[in-house]
Amino acid sequence: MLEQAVIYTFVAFVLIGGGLAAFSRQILYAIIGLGISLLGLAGLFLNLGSPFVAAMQVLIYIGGITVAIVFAMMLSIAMSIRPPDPDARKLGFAIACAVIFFGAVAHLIRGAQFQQIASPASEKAWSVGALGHALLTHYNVVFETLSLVLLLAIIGAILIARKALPKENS
Amino acid sequence: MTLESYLLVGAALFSLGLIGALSHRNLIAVLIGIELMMNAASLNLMAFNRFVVTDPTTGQIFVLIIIGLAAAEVAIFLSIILRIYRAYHDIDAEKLTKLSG
Amino acid sequence: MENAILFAPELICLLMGLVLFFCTVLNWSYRTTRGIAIASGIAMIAACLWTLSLEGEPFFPGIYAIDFFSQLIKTALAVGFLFVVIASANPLTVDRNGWLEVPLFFIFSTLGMMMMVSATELLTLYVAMELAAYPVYIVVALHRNADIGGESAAKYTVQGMAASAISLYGMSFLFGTFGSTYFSDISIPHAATQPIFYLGLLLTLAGFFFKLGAFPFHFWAPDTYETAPHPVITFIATVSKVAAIGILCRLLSLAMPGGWESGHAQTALMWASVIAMSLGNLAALAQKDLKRLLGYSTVAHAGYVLLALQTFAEWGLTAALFYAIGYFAMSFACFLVICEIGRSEDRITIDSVSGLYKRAPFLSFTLLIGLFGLIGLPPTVGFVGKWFLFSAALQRGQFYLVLIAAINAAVALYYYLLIIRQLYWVEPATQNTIKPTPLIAVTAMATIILVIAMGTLPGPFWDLAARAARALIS
Amino acid sequence: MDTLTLILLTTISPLACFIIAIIFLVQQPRAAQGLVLFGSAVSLLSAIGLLAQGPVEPLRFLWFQSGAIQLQFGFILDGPSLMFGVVVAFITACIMLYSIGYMAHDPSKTRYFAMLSFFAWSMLSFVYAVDLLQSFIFWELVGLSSFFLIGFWFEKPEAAGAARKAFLMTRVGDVGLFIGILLILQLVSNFDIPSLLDPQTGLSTQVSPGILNAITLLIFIGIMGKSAQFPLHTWLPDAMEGPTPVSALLHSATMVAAGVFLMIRLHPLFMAAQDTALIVLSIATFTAILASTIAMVDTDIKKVLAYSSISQLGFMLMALAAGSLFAGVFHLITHAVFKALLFLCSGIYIHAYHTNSMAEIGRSGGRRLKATTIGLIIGGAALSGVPPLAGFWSKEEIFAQLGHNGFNIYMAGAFLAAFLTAYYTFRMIFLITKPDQAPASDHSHPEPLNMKAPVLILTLGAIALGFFGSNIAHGLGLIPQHHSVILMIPTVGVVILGILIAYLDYGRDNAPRTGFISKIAPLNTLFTNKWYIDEVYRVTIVAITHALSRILHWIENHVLDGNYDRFGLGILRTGVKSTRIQGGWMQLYLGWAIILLAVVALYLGLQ
Repeated sequence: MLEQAVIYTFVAFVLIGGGLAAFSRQILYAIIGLGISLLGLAGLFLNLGSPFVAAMQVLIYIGGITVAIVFAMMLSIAMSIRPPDPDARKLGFAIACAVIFFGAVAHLIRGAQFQQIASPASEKAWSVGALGHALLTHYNVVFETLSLVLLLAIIGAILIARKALPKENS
Repeated sequence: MTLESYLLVGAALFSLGLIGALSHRNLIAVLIGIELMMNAASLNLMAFNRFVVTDPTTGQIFVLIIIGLAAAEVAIFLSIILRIYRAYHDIDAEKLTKLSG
Repeated sequence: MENAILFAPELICLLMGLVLFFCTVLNWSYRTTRGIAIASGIAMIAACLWTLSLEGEPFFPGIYAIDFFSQLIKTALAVGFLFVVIASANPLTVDRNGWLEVPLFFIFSTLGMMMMVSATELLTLYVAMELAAYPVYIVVALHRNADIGGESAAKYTVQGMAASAISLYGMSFLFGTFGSTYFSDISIPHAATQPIFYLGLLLTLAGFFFKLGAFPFHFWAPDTYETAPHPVITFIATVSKVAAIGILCRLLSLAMPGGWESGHAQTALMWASVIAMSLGNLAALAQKDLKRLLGYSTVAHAGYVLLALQTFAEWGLTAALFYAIGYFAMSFACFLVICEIGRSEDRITIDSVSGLYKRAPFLSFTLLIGLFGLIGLPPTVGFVGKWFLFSAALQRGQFYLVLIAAINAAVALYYYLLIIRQLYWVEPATQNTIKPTPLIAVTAMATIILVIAMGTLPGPFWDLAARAARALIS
Repeated sequence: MDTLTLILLTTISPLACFIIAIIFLVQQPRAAQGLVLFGSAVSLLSAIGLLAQGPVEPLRFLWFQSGAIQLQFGFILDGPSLMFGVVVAFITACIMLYSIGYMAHDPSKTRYFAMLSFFAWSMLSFVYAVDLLQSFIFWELVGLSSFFLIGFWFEKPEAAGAARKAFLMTRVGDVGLFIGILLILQLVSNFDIPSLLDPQTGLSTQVSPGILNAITLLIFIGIMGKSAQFPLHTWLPDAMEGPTPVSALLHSATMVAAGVFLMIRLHPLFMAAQDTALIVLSIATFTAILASTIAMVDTDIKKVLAYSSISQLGFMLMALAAGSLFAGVFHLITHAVFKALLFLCSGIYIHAYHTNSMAEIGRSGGRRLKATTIGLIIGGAALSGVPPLAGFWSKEEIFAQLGHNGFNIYMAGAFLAAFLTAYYTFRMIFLITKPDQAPASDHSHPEPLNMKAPVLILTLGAIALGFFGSNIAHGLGLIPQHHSVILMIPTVGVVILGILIAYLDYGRDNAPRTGFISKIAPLNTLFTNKWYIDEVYRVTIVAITHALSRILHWIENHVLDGNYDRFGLGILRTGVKSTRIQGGWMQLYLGWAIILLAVVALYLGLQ
C-alpha cells in the first residue's frame, strides 16, 4: 500500500514537473519543473529495480545538466525582464499536436501485447557489477564512442562559445 | 503498476515535452522540452527492461548512454545559445537591415 | 589482430582524428592541418579498399557487422571526406577561430557515419548516429558571422535533437516488442501482428529521414543549406546523404522478406516519397539563392530514393545504393563550385554564377555536369540512376507513382536550366577570374569522370551495389 | 569490310572527332575543322557501304544485366535506318563543308565543329538504335546537342532564349515519350524494337487496344515536341536564331526528322492503334495548314523556311498515319535534301547581305548570286511539288495514300496545304528575284566555292531524287504502287494555282506586292501574329507557373524571412535579451510532422 503511494507520488512528480516545464513562461520555473520531473523519474527507476541508473539520473541529469542550463540562462537572459507575451495560437497548436500524438500512442499501447516475463530477473543481473561487465564486454564500442562524443562536445562547446576575434577580412 | 501504465506515463511525458518544444519561443525552453522527450524514452526503456526483457543490463546501459549523450547535447546547444546571445547583445541597426534584407 | 583488420577503416579514422586534434592543440597552420586531413582521407580510402571484401564481427557478436555493404558505403564516405576536405581549401565563411577544428569535426563525423552503417544493434546505432551528428551541429555554428551561424545552428540543432528524441522513443518500442536490441532478433512474422512495432519503426525512421532531408523531416534543409558555411554544407549535402541512404537501406532490409505484403510501412514510405519530390521541386522553382535551391532539390532527390526503397525488394535496394553514390558525385560537383566561387560571400545567389564560364571555364563546366546529373540527362549518372529507381517501382507495378516522379523530373528541369542560363548566357558582373588550384581541378575532374562513367558504364558500379544489397538481405 | 566495322565507323567516328577536337584542338580551329570533316566523310562512306550491303539482322550487345532485367545496345540495319542513315551522314557532310565558309571568321570555330560532330554522333546512333531505351537516350542527346547549337551565339539574348525554349518544349514532349517507354517496360519488360514490332508476338498482341492507344499517344507526344507539331511547334521558328548551317542541319533534315523517324520505326504499333492514328492524322493535317498560313505572311526568309518545315513534317506524319510507310519515308528523304538546299541558299544570302528580310535581299541584288538563285528556284520548286522534281513524287504519293484509304477531309486539308506551300514558296522566290526596285549598286561578291559546292550537290539531289522512289520502296521491302494519272491532275493543279497567284501578287511587273490574304483583314492579322499561340501560352501556362512561384515566394517572404524581421525587431522593441527560436515556422512544421506521424501510427493501430 505504502509502496503504491510512493510510486504514485513519483508519477505525480514526473507529470507535474513536466507540466511546469511545458507550460511555464518563466524560464526558471521551467527549469525547476524539469528538475522535479527528472527526480520523479529517478524514483520510478529505483522502483523498477535499478538503483544505479537512478543515482546516475540524479547525479548527472539533475546535478549536471540542469545546473548547466541554469548557468546558461543566467549568462544569457536578464532575469528581471518581463517574459514575452504568450502566443495563444502557437500554444494551442502545440497542445493539439501533443494531444493527437498522445492519443495515437496511448491507443497503440493499450492494444499492444508484449511478451511479459513472469517475474523480474534475479538480483544479480541488476547489479552494478553486471552493468560494468556488460559495458566493458558487450558494449565496449558504445562506451568508447560515448567518451569520444563527450570529448568532441567539450571541444565544440569551447570553440563555439569563445568570443570571436575582430573580423580580419571585412 | 503495470507495464502499460508506465508506458502511458512515458507517452504523457513525451507529449508534455512536445508541447514545450513546440510552443516556446525561448531556445532554452525548447531544449528543456526535448530533454523531457528523451527522458520519456528512458522511462520506456526501463519499464521494458523490468517487464519484458530477460537480461536487464541492456536497458539500463541504454539509459546510461542516453544520460551521457544528453549531457553532450546540452553542452553543445548551450554554447550555441551563448553565441547567439552574444551576437545579438551587441546588435546594431545596420546588422538588422542586413538580416531582414 | 584479425578484428583490428576488420576495424581498420574506423581505426585509421580515429587515429588520424587524434592526430588532427594535436594539430589544433599545437596550433599548426591551416595548410598543414588540411594536408594531414587529406593524407588521412587517402589512408582511410586505402583501408576501406583493403577491407572491402572482408566479412566478420570485430566486437561482441551481433553488435557490429563488417560486410560488403558496410565497407562499400565506408569507401564512399572516405572518398567523400577526402573530397570535402580538398574543397575546403580556403573556408573564409568559417569563423577564423575554428578553421583548424573543421577537419577534426569532419573526420569524427565521418567516423560516426562509418560506425552507423556497420551497426547491427540499436544502442550502437544510436550512439554512432549521435557521433555523426554532433560534430556537424558544431561546425554549422562556426559561421564567421555569429548571428547567421547561431541562427542556422540553432535551427539545425533543434530539429536534429527533436528528431533524435523521436527516434529514440521509437527505438524504445522496438526494444519492447522484441525484448532485445539486436537486429538479428527482430523477426518480422512476429512483428507483423503488432501495430506497436510499426509505431516503433516509424518513429525510428523519423530520425534517419531527418538526416536524409526527406519528408516530413526535411524543413531544416533549405534554411541550413542557405546559411551554413560552404564547406560544412558540402559535407552535409554529400557525405551525410550517403550515410543516411545507407542506414535507411540497412533498416528497411530488416523488413525485406515479406515486407511488401505487410504493406503498412510501404504505404507510409510511398506517400513520403511522393510528397517529398513534389514539394521539393515546387518550392525550388521560386528560389533565388543557389544553396537554398539545392536544398530543396535535395528534398526532391530524397523522394526519388524513397521511391525505390519503398519497393522492399533487392532491386530497389540496389538502385538506391547506386543512386546514393551517383548523387554524391553530382551534388559534390555543384558544391565544389559553390565553395570555390563563394569563398568570401556568405550567400550565393543565382546571380553570383552569372557568366561564370568567362571567369572560370572549368569550374562552370563542372557545375554544368553536376546540374545535368541532377536533371537526369543521359550521359550522366543522373539518367541511369533515375532509370533504375523508376524501374524498381515499375517492377512492383506502381505505374502512377513513376508517372508522378517523371513529371516531377520534368518540372525540375526548369530551375536547373535557370542556373545553366545564368552560367553561360549572362554577362558576368565582375571580371575577376577564378583559377582553381591543381588539387581542386583534379578533384573536379575526378568528380566529372565519376558522373559520366557511372552514366555510360553502369555495369561495374551496379554489380558493386547489387553485391552490397545481397550482403544486406542475406 | 564486315557489317560491324562499318556500323562502328559510321557511328563512332563523329564521336571520336568530337572528343579529340574538344580536348586537344581548342587552339587549332583549322585542324579541328579538318578532322571533323574527315570524320564525317568516313561516316558517310561507311553508311553508304552499309546501304550497299543491304538489310541484315540487327546486331545486339549486352550493355548491362542484372537479374531478369537486361539492357542492350545495338544497331538495327533494316531499310529505313540504312537509307535515313545515309541521308543524315550526307546532309551533315554537306553542311560541314558549307560551314567552313560560313563560319570562317567565328572565334570559337572548334566548339562549333565539335558540337556538329557530337550532334552527328547522337543522330546517327539514334537512327540505328535497336533498343527503345537506347533510342530514348540518343533522342535526349540530340535535344541536348541542338540546345548547344541553337544557343551557339549565346551572346545574343534571342539565341539564348530560343535555345532554352527549344529545350524546354521538346522536353515537355520527352516526358510523354518517357512515360510511354516506362509503360512498355512495365507491360512487357522488353525494349528490343524488332521483337516489340513482331506481328505475331509483339506488343500489339500482348496488350489491349486501349493500352496500345495510350502508349502510342504518349510516344506521339514526344514526336510532337521533337517534330514541332501543334501545339508544341512554337520553338522551331525561334530556333532559327542559331547559325544558318545549324538551322539547315537541325531543322530541316535531322533533329526535327527524329520525331518522324521514331514514328517510322514504330509504324506497326501506330497502325495497330487505330484511334491514335486518327489523332495523329488530324493534328498533322491541322499543323500542315497552320504552318503554311503563317509562312505566307512572314517576311523573314528563315522563318518562312522554318514554318515550311513544320508544315512538311505534318505531311510526313499524315502519310504515316494514313498507313503508308513508303510515302512517309520518301517524303522525309526528299524533304531533307531540298530543305537543306533552301536553308543553305538562304544562308548565302544572309551571309552576303546581312539581312533576313526577303524583300531586302531582293533589293540588294539577290539574284546576282547565280548559283544560289538557281538552287533556290530548284529547291523551291521541289518543295512546292512542281513535276518532275523530288517533292512532286513524294507528295503525290501522300495524296494517293490519303485518297486510297478514303480520308477525304484530310485529303482536302492536304490539298489546301499544298496550295499554300506553292504560294508561299514562290512568293519567296519572286520577292528575291523580282525586287520592287533595282539594286543600287553591285557590291556583292560571288559565293565561295566551299559554300557553292554543297548547294550544287543538293540541287542535283533535289532534281534527281524523285526518280528513285521505286528504289526506296524496294529498300523498305515494299512494292511501289502505280497510281493513275487522274490523281496527278489535282496535285499538279493546286501547285499551278499556287504559283499563279503568287505570280499575280508578287511576280508580274506591276504587282501589288501584298498577298491576297491582306484583303481579308482578320485572317491576315491572325496569320501575322502566328495564330496568337505564343500569346496563349503566355497568358496560360507561363502565367500559371509565375503565379505559383510567386505564391511560394510570398510564403517565403512573409512566413520565413518575415520571422528574421520579427526576431531582430522583437529584441529591439521589448528589450528582451532572450534567445528566441527563429519564428514559429520551424516549430509549426515540426508540429505538422508529429501530427502526421501520429495519424499514420493510428492508421496502423486501427488495421
